[in-house]
Amino acid sequence: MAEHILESISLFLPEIALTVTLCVAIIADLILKERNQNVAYVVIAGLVITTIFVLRQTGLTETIFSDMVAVDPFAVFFKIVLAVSGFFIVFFSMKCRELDANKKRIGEYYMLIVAMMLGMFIMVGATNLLLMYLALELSSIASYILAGYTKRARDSAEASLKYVIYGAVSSGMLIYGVSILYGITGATDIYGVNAALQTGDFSPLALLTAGILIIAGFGYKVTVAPFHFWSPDVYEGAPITITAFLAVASKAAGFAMMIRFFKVSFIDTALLDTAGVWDIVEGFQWNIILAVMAVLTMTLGNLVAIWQNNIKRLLAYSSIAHAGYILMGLVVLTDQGIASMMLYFVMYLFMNFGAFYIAMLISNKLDTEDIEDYKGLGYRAPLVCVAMAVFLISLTGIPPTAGFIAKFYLFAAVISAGWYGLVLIAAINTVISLFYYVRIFRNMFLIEPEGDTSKIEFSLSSKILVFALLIPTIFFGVYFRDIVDLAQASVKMFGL
Amino acid sequence: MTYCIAQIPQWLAEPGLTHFLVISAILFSLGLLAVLTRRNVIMVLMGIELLLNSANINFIAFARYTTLALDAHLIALFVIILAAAEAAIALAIVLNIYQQFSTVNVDEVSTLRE
Amino acid sequence: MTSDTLIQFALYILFLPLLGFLLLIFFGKRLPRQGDWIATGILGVTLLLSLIILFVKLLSYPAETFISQFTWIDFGDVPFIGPISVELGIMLDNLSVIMLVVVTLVSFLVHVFSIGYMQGDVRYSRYFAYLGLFSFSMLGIVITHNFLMMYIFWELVGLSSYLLIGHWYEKKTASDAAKKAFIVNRIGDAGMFVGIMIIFVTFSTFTFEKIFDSIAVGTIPFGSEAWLTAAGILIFCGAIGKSAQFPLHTWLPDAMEGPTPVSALIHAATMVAAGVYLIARTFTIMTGDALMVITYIGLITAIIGAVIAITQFDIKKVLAYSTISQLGYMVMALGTGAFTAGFFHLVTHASFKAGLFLGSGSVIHAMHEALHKKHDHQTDPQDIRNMGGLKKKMPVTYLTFLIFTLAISGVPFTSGFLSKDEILAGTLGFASVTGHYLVPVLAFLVAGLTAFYMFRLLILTFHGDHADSSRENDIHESPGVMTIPLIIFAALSLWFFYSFNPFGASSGWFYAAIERPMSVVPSVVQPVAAEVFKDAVHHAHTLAMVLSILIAGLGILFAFVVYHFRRVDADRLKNAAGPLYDFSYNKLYFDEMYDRSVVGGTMGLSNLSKWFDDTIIDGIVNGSAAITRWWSAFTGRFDNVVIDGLVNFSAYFTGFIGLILRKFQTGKVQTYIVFVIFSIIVFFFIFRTL
Amino acid sequence: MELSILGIGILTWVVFLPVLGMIVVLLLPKENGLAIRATTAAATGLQLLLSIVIFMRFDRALLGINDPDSFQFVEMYRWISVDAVPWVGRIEINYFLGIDGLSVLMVILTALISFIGAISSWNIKRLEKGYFSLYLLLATGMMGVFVALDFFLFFVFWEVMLLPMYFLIGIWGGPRREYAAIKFFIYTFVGSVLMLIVMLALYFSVTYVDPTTGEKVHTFNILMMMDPANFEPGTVLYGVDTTWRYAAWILLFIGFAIKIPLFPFHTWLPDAHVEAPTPISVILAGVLLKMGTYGLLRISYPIFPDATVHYLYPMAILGVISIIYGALCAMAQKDFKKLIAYSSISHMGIVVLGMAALNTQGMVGAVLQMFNHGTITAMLFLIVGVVYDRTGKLGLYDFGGLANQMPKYTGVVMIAFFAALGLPGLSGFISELFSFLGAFDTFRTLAIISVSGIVLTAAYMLWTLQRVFLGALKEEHKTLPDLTTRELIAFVPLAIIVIFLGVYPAPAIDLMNASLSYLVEVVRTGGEFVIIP
Repeated sequence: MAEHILESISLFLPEIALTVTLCVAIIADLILKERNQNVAYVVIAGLVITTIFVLRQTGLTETIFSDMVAVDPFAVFFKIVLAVSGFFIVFFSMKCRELDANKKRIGEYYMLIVAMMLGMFIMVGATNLLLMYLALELSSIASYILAGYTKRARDSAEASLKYVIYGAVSSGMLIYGVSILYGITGATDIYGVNAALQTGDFSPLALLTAGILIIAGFGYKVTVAPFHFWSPDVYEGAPITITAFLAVASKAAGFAMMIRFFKVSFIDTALLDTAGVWDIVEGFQWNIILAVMAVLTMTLGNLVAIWQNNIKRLLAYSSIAHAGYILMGLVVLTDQGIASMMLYFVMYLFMNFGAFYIAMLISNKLDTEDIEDYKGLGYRAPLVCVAMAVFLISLTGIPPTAGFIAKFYLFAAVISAGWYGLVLIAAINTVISLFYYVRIFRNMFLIEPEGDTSKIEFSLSSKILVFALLIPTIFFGVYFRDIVDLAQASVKMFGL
Repeated sequence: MTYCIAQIPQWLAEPGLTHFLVISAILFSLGLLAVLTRRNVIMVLMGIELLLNSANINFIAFARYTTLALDAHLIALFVIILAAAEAAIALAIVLNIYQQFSTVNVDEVSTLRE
Repeated sequence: MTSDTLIQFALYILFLPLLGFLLLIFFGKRLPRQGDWIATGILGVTLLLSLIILFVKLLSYPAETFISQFTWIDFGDVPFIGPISVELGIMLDNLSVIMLVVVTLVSFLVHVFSIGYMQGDVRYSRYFAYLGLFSFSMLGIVITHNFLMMYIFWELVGLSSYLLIGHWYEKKTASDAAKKAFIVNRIGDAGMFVGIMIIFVTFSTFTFEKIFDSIAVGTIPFGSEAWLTAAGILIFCGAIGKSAQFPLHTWLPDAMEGPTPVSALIHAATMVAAGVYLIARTFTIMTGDALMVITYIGLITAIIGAVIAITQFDIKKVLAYSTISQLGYMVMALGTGAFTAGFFHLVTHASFKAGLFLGSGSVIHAMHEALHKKHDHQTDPQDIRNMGGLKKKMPVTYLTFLIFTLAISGVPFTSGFLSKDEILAGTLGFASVTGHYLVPVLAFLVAGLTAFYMFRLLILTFHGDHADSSRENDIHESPGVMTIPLIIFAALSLWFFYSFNPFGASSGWFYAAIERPMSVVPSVVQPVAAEVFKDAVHHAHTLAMVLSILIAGLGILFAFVVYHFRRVDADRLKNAAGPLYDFSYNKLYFDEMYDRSVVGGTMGLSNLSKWFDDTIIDGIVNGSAAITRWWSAFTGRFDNVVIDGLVNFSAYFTGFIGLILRKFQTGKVQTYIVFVIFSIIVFFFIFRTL
Repeated sequence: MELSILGIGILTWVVFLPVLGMIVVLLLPKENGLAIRATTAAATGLQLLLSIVIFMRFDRALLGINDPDSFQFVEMYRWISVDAVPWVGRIEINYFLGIDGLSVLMVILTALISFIGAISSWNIKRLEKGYFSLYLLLATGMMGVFVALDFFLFFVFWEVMLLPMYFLIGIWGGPRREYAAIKFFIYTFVGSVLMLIVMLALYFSVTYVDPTTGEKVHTFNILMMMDPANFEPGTVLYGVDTTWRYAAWILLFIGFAIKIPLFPFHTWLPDAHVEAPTPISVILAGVLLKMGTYGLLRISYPIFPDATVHYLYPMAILGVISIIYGALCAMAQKDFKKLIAYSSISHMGIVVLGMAALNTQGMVGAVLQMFNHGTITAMLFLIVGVVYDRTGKLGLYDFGGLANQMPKYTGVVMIAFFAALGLPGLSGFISELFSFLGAFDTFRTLAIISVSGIVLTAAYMLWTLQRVFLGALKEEHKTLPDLTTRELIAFVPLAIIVIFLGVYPAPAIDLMNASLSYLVEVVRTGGEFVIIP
């Protein structure tokens, strides 16, 4: 037993490193006091170490702590995505003027980010319902506070209140659903759940209730309609860095957990072969529910985004729409779908962070988040605006950008599974999304600046960060072989 | 010793799993009701506690009436702890709201919308 | 002289005018005398070459046809169809060599005349360049050996006609007339194009010879004689347009807006005769039914032209309607089967009608000069009511004009008599064989009318007293470059060039050279056989001659009675005719009718299309302004967003849904949770049944 | 046929020369407008030179279409190859370029029009650096479409030109440029999304066995998609005349029809043209519209011969409607540029009609018409640009009598206008002739109806000529200068081509005759072809 635990700990090093980082950050915050900006460097160092530990886990397919957590390529892939987004968020935060108002408490801010990362790291690996719930709560609780962390206190406070109420209710539903699932299967680890479900010896009604409640709980985390309502308000109210983090990392972790949960527990492993489509367990057509949700999500996200004037809110709705696209990958019940979802997250990370980062830079300089104020910016800040245009083009899914490749593989997966109607809806939605993305770069380039026409200069580090996001966005649009390979190889989960 | 005040009905004499599940369902519904109808944030938070505890009842009931091990008890404990943590955070946020809005009425905290 | 030399000469004839065109268009203004001598010289050379060809061909190779061709486009062996290639080439037979002389002769003389007439014009060199282009195109029509080249040059003469009619394009009437000429011709050409399509699809070639041979062995379009007839009629459509036949004749009178020598060359002698030439060329494949259509179209045209010409006062308009009428005559002649007569009339008509136009040009020139001297810009120099008494002032013009008028009226000892007489005999013969007696009756009537209105014109212009004695002294005879062509044309309008017998052309060289070609169409749809027809004509010949002299005499007499001796008051005649006069004076209201129906209809359709495009098609996508405005009142912000580029209806629609969906985002967290629970319940009930 | 420079194939050079130019332009200082212009002209000029080399070296006898061995100047590199994944087999995307008789003329056209556009862009005054770099990117995208033989690559190039076009219209356009730009963008984007779906469906239906490794490979290779044997049984597009194949054809067709643009998908074109700056109108009409018809011939026809044959008649009907409707709309316009735009719709209708005929004459006519329309309409838009540059006006009634004032200009106008109305001796005639001849072979009634289009075209062209160039000169136009040398440089090559191909079209026809005949054979044997009287 002890040996097993020791062995488990050795495979739990990334999470431990994060925990240590968390502790060091708290201490550093206390020690540094006035210069607590430097906590950020502590966090970066911690993230570096974490990443190294994550990279050392590549190729492993293990389970640790008595089937509580899986260490498999799937988890590693998502951990890398999370770690990279963690880096970016910390860098963003160091640039973000919005956070300056609470300079004295900035140490806490970084600390909470690490806590959130920890929760998400566990989410992507958890194979036990309880651990899933705990991890979800850990990341949620940290994000409740982070959402309220900004100088514009009123909006921020409101955001965090809504978030906490909504989040708590959702987690209540989740745990209630889990309790029922536990009741009918008698297991808390998802493999046990799966084994019990395959016997078919339970009330379908109970399974349906549990399933829908669990979907509601997960749906909240990954912001898919109709469980997304919190997100626009929170995204708008939260500091832009946190919005970006929620829109990318939190969503990725949520999806990872969701994929693992559904793929492990709700499919009929007896009929699972390498040839393609999985069979789902009898009594609960969860993929149809997800399909309906995917359609609702992308349509709603895009249609409402058209009406937004606040860039943060617009990007929030846009990220809801993207969640809808991504969800399609799970609906089709193939490994290819999962792979394309994973690929999507990589691309999405760069392009969405890019858009958020530039929105932040502009907000830093002009103190505005209104799209109408972007008029003529292309002439005042050409480099940044061209980069923004590329990110938006990528978000629309036009080649040769990463966004196109992401969408391409996703659509390919959906088509190869024969969901033509779904892909047609997604295609139409892509066209709709063009309206609001175009509106941004139309304002930037097609309208000449009025009033102040002076050039806006950005610091070198800001530019470097822009390029760090821009280059992958274009590069993955032209050369994507390795990343596709990686995603396809990382579909492998423990136990399957 | 025949203090037989009244005959306890059969369904009450030996409470079974169903009773607990029904209780928990009622509790869950009440929790939701509180969350949806109360205007005071504190009351809403109490509703949330009800939600979480209804789940706890389920867990314990399942543990009691089936042959399952102690897993459910542990889950219940964790949920209680989490509920406490969540409540702490939530109350801090409510305090913040009160400072900003001078009210704890959720309806009035709705400047972010559409 | 070998056939190769002849072909070579023919090629020189064809391309020299093109060379002239290119020289003048690029360097015209920089050349001495703006290059008129180049153009005229080139045409002189071509005339010479044509004459050589004519003599050599008729004397040495009277029965042969020379063809020279090359492959222009080769599609190779086309799948499912077989080999297709397009050859271009030229063909010299008696028909084309005679036509060559006609074209180059008239063109040369018109060039000479123009040197005088166009002197001092703003676009003098351009004018000569276009004349060169025209000559090139017209010669192309004449010597082509295939339908494609025929069509190509057919359109090119249309172009040069367009350019020359619109020579004085500053005047709106001129540019209108040019446009009208081109478009009306295009309508006919479209028909011809369809005819050529039928031919090409059937035979995979454009070459006359191959097509005729194929039909002769029984290959007909889509295996149906009706299609062959249709092809014939459709090709004839080209002639309808170009030769100003009813119902497409309306462009020709308007085309008189061009310089008068141009009218003489293009709109009297050559281009308009191309239609007749086309019928002659394709006569072999015309079925009986097609020829019947041609006959009647020609007849109607002849009558319309004659009737309108009676009442016109513009000297050129009278001549224009006369041209229409005479062209109808030729077409009718070909339709009845009087092939040689029809073509003969083309040739004779070319000289006397060109002469008439040049004569009128001489008159207009004189009038113009006189008016110019008096700074009178109100009086119309072309209105014959402003003329009169020019006989004394312009003797050469008058005499030649008289000869032309006699010729066109069909008075013996003129070329016109020879050809017209043959045509009338042909119609009589045709009627006796087929029973269509309306044709000769009306043909004779037209002959009478022609004599009448031509002498009316002559008398009003040259006889009597001048309308305004104050300018009489300013009117002078035109210079030599203008009168010499007139004299040459007048000489050519006499009988002896065509036949030494002034009362019958059939013994002359022309009849020997041009013989009606054999019909190759299947026997069931063949027209009246040549021998039967010839017999009938022979019987009717004397009758025709007598009648024609009689009728022409009557017409002339009546004209003299009314206009010269004024025994009958013209105004009383006019009143007696009442509405008939108005009808004729207003050109039978063709223009008005077409303006209302065809032009108006097309413009209406065009505006409807535009409306449809802007409102419906774009509207489906764009949302009409009304709805937009209504919405902007409703939502206030909408207009903003509309202007922001969301005008698309689809966008508007999606935007509208988005607007509704947006309302769900109330900002109240409890409402959100209600939605969540509601959705859960909906999911539950939907999926419970699944 | 192989040809390479510095070890890189000539087609790659042709495609990516403008991108090289773009990089240079981006590195040049913003103030140095002349160098930027010169770089652009040099890049497109070199492109034109290389395309002339291609024209010289092109083997007229090779067939191409679906035979990989007879494509010329082929370059094929593995671009993306994802190794065997159990559930899909190997995945392959190639960098596969090559030309055959169908595309060679388009390559030449694209190079020519790009060059002419670059010359006529000389007087762009604002933000030259941005303009010329976008312009060069656009040039690469266009050229890429015509040489790509891999569907994925084709799609990427297809999309690459979208954004530059959007910005070029949107930033340098007329007063309603935003509206026009977004309309163009959205229409085209709808089309390309539909194309994407079909592309993916094709991809999953088509496999071939790699001769070297023996494994099944999913590929985007267009040539592989043309072989019915490569369709996996049971996949969505497997079989002949299935509903899914028809559906796929229709989606593709809509995508291409938007680009052509065919009635009723055409309304973006007039707006885009009216607002676009002159060189961009030239590019738009000269090259972009051809991408639609080219796509149909390159992709829809040989990959879906059954569906193509099935839908020939509706396609021809749309073509005829476009011809007549476009002409009627043109006639009602009061704006010079809009008129030309509608005339483009009408002329592209002829291309569609010729293509629908599915015989060699019709196809040759159609492809030649694509080329000719490219040159003629480019001239027409340049013509509009000349007066717009000088007066800033576009109304047809704002002018009059320019013929006397600007003789050289009027000469060019005459050539262009008469070529547009199909006057024999100019190139437009030949292509219209063969398009109609081909169409008549297959659809008699439709062909006869469509001939009325030539009358309408003559009517509106001459009416325009009259309104703008004939009549009395307006007082304010008495000082208008005639064409400058730079403008002549743009006009003269086009005019020469228009006249040369009108007089002697054989060089152009020889280029494509073999390939198109073969295409006809491929399609006709793939579907059940009937002649409709």
